[in-house]
Amino acid sequence: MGKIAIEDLAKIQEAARYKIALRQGAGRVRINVHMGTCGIAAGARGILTAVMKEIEARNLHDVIITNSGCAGLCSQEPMMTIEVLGEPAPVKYVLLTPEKITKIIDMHVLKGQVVKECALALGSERTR
Amino acid sequence: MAYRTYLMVCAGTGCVANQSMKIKDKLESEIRKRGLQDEVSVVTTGCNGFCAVGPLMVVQPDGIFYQLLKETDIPFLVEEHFVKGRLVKELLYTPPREKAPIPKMSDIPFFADQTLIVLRNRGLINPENIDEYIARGGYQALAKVLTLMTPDQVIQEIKASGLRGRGGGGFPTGIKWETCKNVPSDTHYVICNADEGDPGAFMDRSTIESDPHAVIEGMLIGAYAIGSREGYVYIRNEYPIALERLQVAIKQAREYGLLGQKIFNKDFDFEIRIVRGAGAFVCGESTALMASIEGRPGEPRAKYVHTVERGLWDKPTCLNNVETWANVPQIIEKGAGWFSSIGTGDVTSDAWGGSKGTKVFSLAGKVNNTGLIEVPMGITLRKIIFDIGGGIKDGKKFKAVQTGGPSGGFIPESLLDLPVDYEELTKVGSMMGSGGMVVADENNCMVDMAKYFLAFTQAESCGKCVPCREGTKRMLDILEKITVGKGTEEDLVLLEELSNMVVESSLCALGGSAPNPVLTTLKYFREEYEAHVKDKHCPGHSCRELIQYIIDPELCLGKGHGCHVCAKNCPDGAIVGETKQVHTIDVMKCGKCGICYDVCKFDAIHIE
Amino acid sequence: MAFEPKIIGFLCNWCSYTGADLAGVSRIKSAPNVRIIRTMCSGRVDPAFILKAFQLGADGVIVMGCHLGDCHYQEGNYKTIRRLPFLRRLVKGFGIDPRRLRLEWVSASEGDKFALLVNEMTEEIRSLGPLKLSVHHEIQQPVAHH
Amino acid sequence: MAKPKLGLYWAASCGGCEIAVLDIHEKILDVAAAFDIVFWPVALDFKYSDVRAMEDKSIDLCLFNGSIRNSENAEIAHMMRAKSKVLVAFGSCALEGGIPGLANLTTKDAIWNYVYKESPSTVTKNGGTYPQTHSMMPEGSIDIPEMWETVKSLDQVVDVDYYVPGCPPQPEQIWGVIEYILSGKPLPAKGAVLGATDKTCCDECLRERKEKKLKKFFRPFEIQTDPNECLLDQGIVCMGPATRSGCGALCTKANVPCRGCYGPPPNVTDQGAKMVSALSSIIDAQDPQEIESILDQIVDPMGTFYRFSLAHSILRRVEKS
Amino acid sequence: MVTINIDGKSVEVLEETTILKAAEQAGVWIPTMCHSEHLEPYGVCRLCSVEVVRGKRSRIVTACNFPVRGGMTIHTNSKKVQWLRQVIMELMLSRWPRVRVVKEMAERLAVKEPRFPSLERDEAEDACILCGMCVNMCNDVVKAGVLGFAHSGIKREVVLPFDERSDSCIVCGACAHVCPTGHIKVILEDYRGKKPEFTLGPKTPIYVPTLQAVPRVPVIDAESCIHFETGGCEICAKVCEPNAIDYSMQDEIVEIEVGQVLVSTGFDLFDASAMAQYGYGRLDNVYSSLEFESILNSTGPTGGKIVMKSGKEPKAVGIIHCIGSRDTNHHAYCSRVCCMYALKFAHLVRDRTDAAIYQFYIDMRAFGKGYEEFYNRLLDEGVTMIRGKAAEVVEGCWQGNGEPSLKIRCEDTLIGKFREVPVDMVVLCNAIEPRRDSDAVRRLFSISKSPDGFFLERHPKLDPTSTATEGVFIAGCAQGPKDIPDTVAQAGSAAARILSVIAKGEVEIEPVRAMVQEEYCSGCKICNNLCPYIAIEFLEEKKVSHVNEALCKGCGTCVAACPSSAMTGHGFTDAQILAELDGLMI
Repeated sequence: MGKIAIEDLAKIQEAARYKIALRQGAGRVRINVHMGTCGIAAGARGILTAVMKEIEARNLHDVIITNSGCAGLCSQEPMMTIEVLGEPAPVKYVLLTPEKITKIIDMHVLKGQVVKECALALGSERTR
Repeated sequence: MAYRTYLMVCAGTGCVANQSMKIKDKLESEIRKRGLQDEVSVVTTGCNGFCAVGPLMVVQPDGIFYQLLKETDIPFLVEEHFVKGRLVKELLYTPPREKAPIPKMSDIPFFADQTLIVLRNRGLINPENIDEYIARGGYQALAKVLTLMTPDQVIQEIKASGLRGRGGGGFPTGIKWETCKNVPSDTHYVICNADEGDPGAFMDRSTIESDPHAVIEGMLIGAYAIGSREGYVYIRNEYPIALERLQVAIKQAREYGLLGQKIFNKDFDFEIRIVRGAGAFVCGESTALMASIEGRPGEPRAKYVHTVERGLWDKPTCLNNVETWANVPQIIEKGAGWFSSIGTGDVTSDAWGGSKGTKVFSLAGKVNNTGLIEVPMGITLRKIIFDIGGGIKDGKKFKAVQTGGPSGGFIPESLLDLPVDYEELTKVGSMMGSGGMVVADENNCMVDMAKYFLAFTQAESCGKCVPCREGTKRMLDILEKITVGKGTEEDLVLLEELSNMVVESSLCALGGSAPNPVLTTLKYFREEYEAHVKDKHCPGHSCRELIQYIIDPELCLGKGHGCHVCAKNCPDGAIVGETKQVHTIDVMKCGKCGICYDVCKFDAIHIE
Repeated sequence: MAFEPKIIGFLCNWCSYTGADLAGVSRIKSAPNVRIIRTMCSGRVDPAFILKAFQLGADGVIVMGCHLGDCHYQEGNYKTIRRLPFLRRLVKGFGIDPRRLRLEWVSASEGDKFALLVNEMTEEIRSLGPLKLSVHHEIQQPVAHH
Repeated sequence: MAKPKLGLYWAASCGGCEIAVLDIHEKILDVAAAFDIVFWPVALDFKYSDVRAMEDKSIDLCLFNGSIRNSENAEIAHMMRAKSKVLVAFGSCALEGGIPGLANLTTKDAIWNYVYKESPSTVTKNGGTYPQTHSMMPEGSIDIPEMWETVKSLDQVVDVDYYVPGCPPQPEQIWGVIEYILSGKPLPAKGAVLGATDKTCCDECLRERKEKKLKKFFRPFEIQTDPNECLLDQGIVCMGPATRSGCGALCTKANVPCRGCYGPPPNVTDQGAKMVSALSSIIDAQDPQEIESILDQIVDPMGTFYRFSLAHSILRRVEKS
Repeated sequence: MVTINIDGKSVEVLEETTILKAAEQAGVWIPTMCHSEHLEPYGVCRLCSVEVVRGKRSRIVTACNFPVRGGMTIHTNSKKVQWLRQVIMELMLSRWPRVRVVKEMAERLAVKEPRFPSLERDEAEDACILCGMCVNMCNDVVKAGVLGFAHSGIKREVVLPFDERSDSCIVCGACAHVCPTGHIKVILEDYRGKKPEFTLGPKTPIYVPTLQAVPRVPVIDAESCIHFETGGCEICAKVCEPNAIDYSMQDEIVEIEVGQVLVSTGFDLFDASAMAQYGYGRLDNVYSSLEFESILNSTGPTGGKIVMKSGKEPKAVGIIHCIGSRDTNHHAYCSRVCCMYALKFAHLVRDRTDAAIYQFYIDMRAFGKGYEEFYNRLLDEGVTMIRGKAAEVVEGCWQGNGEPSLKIRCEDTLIGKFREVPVDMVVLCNAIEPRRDSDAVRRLFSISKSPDGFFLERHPKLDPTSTATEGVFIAGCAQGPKDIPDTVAQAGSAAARILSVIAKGEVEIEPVRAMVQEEYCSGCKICNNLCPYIAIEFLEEKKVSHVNEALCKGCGTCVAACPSSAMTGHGFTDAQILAELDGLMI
């Protein structure tokens, strides 16, 4: 990139914003794919890549994708939890397939409606 | 491609020295092994400040803080955290005297209590990538200045902010810029003093390593305000990583047209040249620094004509410290009001009336969390040492803290609640100085500490003027006598007299401040001097001639059953006794090397 | 009667001619055979004059000038000292005995030397005998082309 | 009225002058047109008897080239003088003896002895024989001209009206003379030299003359000469300064020193003596030995300075005792 | 201008002047140890620290370089200032106890003994006290840039580059001059046997030659002036109010066209060191006649007092005649003037000192008017005349007062004995000899020289002032040794001869001259450099040579040399000479 003008500053900022935002831990939606050993075996890795592709396609900057350990429900693997800022409780989605992911991202992440048929439950385990 | 996780590996000099680069490579190879290279990106950042626990890494966006990493931990860490998403407890930070680790970086007290202005980008951006600096709002201040503000407005803003020199003098930056601008001349120079000669001070190094562009943008704004077209960064040759990052930053800035001709297509040209310091502490002083840039030997000259009027090559020159320049972009972007809201005092009427903004300190010595901290002015010493610093190491008792590097003074426990700002520190005989902060505990001998710092300034004296050249040497000789037990009462009087003479009549600040450690230790720890002189006894147990190693019979026999380990290791063969019997140290032969003290597992050996 | 050689003498005005005059003034006896032509300087003597003299029947020619360094015109005799040996080669080339041509330095004060030279030259030419050249019989003068 | 009669004759000559006449190329036709050539033995078959039969002064112009070397040359010289109104000594041999004149350096006996006896290429039966002026042959008696002891120039034998110097005279100069005569303008004073100027060869030479101070003489093949600098300045003996100009300094333009073939300039009687005088005054030496050693560098002074004008010099020939 | 208050006295000074200067003006003494008025203030000894009060702030500053500003009160002797000076003095005294400057200043500041020892104690009396004045002088004023500091802190020392003798040192001695302790010494040449002027001469490169110089203005000796060496210094220009010093002046060569020249180039004195036996240039107090003249001269180096090199008056003076004259090894001729000036010397020595005078002569040639009477007067005045050429001058101790005096050995031919005359001073009467460059001058004016080397006059008796070359005249010792009366007479006659020609208005030239017939000349240039009088020039446009009638003397050499006989000589043409030949041969 040669000599830049003042306007270019904003462009660069925009391009790198997503990367920096993440680094600061700022994000509206948090998608946590459960990848215990069994989760991975059940295809959690595929789910994670699918989720990332969807996010990238829609050029969303405020969605944090993380993974975590096994959620305990081996039968319902692969599972992921979506927490949205301001919503009362995180929603757990189960028996996921790459196709379901697109629908969940559209409905829940973008429009804020929980996709009932895929959801297992609201809230999360209580920890002492 | 959008990553989901960023591993911010600290690449400050401290961590790099602890092989953080090897850890980065290991991380990358492990991630590639598991095919996560498209999801997890490894980024090297500047120094995070918490050098005590380096090499360290912060996992974003989770904000998890891993510390004291070793190459061997990496495979397990990648497997656990990035594949399985579980934290690795052993690698988390556990504050001293506590059990539970604190995973989140923001919760760790060391970081929590700090207010980052100069170091806001540390650990968040890759210093060698200008786009990341711009992404964090970089060069917006410059754009604002070049489009909306006239040079005078910029100066008024800085004056209003109450920013004062972070090099140690604390001269109001706004006034300095204004005087320099008003001196009629065809050329004005702008210099960034990155010499940082103080031993134990590494604030400037970290600032440049973490966020070089902040310094560059600061200089650009300053140059625009003063009307200078040429800038110099005088950086120590002993900072290779900082030098290299600065060169990369300047190259990238020049590629983006932020340096050179017609910046932002405005009628403003500015060029920065790097001059490498040859390792003389005296070259930190402004006139000596300028002499060094001009190719002459680094010797200061009388500053009766200020360097803002006649500095480099006799042209008006504005010299500021790295930290001062790094503050400027934030002040312009967030406004003088925001900046003056932090810190103490009131600068509206008197520019010297307050200490505004934050100060970066390099916390070192006998404190648990040694590292680089940026705290708001007015914070108390106690909060720095005990909250941020994590208290005294090994639970020892606090004795004193030395601020301002070798030119600063020692502050005793009684003044721990002293708010840290220019006036307060000077009042008690010390000074803000560059920001070096060395904590001493009960085992430190004040006389020895004073001698250490005086020895440094004496060795670094350029030798030009009589008081500093001869005076410091005579003071050192006297301290030498005292630490070997030959000191007399008159020596103390003489020491004080010489110190005052050197402070009063030395040509430059080096001589003017070299006696501070001696004067403050004499003032606050007179009793230790008396002990050395009268009782020939060193309270801090560190003056070799005055200490004595003694074996405690109960412990030696009771616990150690005469294990004879100390005798075996004693180089002078001064320890008498067979196994299973009590051992004693022959005072005459004992060379006071302290090896027996170290090897004795049962703490049977004490120092009197 | 005995062969009376006809000798032509070229004398320079400042030294040798004055010397000859001195010889005369001091009444020094010398042979009458040398017929004198005065030139301002020995440098003025053109080799053609000398050849002409032989053609007209001279049995010997002597050129006298100032000693080197004494020349009234500073360097006149330096030219003569170079012309005469050159001419001597032509004279030898034409088959004429080189002893018939002499170059001597006579200063204004050397009247006796002049007389000595005249006698010496006359005897020497007398011993050589008359100079017979075929050109003598060619009566015609070569027509000067102009 | 009848065309003027023109006669050409070549005595002791190499024939170069005759060829030079032809060298005026097509203008020879004008000559043929203008003149009635009555006697040109080298080109057309004329007989002596034809000329003897003419009245005296009937030939208007006679170009006589070649020096007088034997009795026949003299006889024809006298004949042409009688028969022609204007007798021109044409070319260096007629004018001053030329190259044949160099025979005056030696004697007739020495020449014959070498030619008919000692020269390696001569096959002699009974010790070699000299040619006889009169010899009896079975067919009858043969008379050949008698060779003279001394070579003479034309004007040393007969009275000459005009002279045209040069070996050979340059074609332009020849045509200039003929054109002048044809133009009918009044002829210049008797004895005048035509086809040449009063200046010396230096006047026409394009080389630049600087300071003349010589410590050493060279022969042309010994050094690499500078094309723009006077050859004499470079130490090569060039007869240019003592030679009449008219040839356009042909030789120095071809990097060869002038040999003096156009004869001495107007006021000079003896070309050799003059050249010796000139050369010796530019020798840069004062010590007699040094002068001798410099003069030794000129190998053959007689041949160099009298190459063409020996027969016409003051002393004309070498006396062999 | 600014008014300030120093120790209660109020003083008005220019702004920006230093406190030190202002104090001087106010008559207040401030100690300095590293200050020199030639140099920029260096401010390293800090002894000149004074207390400056401005408004409510008082601070300690060094007086030597602190610029004065309005409303300042300065205390040069407050308790604090005195204490500071004493402690600094103790520091210096402990390190350099024996250095005179330090001891004196310590006394003045009432500092007896330092209360502490110094590990860097230097007992030497000429120790270097690191005041830096030599370094600044060498770099800033002289600009030779030789001296510098090495190492820092306590090990700081003044060094030469690579501790070797540096070529750029121009031995100007400025550093030695400014060094307060004499640590720097300039190694001088051995002056033994050298003339007094060398030792008594001007001390600085800029000096007034003599009081009688016309114009009486100082002149700069470019060889020894620092400015011409390094472009630095210029102190003389700084102090010269009318700033009349212009370093860019150069010698100019002016060409004047003249008709006639009077060559009166004078003589050289015979160098007596060639006659080693007289010890000139080897022994002290052996002077040549000219040197003794400069000693006698009231504006000379000794101001007319006859003193030996040591400055004392001689007790006995020996004057030796004919040094180099009447001597087959050197000059056979008699220099004519020595006898009389020797007598004059004797008379003046008798007049000014009470020294015994001995004259060693061969013949007393008092030939001039009143000369013999002067000689007799001298005899009456008690000058000892010894007839005999002095053989040798040797060193010898006579009066026993430690002064090494001289002995003249000679043979007194009148009494037929050898004598050794002890003297303190010897004056040699050197021969007058032709100037060393007389050959070059001679060739310039094309005049010849006589065997003794002086210029040859046209005729020794009839025409001694003109030369063989027209328009060139000679006068004075250039033509031969002679004294002032004779020289004046000869000069007058030469001038008269010149004026006569000028009066006539035209120059008579030789009737016999050469001339070029341009129609025959082809520009072969053979004649061009033949003419010793450079009368033949070459006309470039016509490409022919041309003779300048005024210069041609008519020798005819070029006529003979002209290969085309284009050059003819009036009066001696070829035709005339050939005709003479014809006539002779009938």
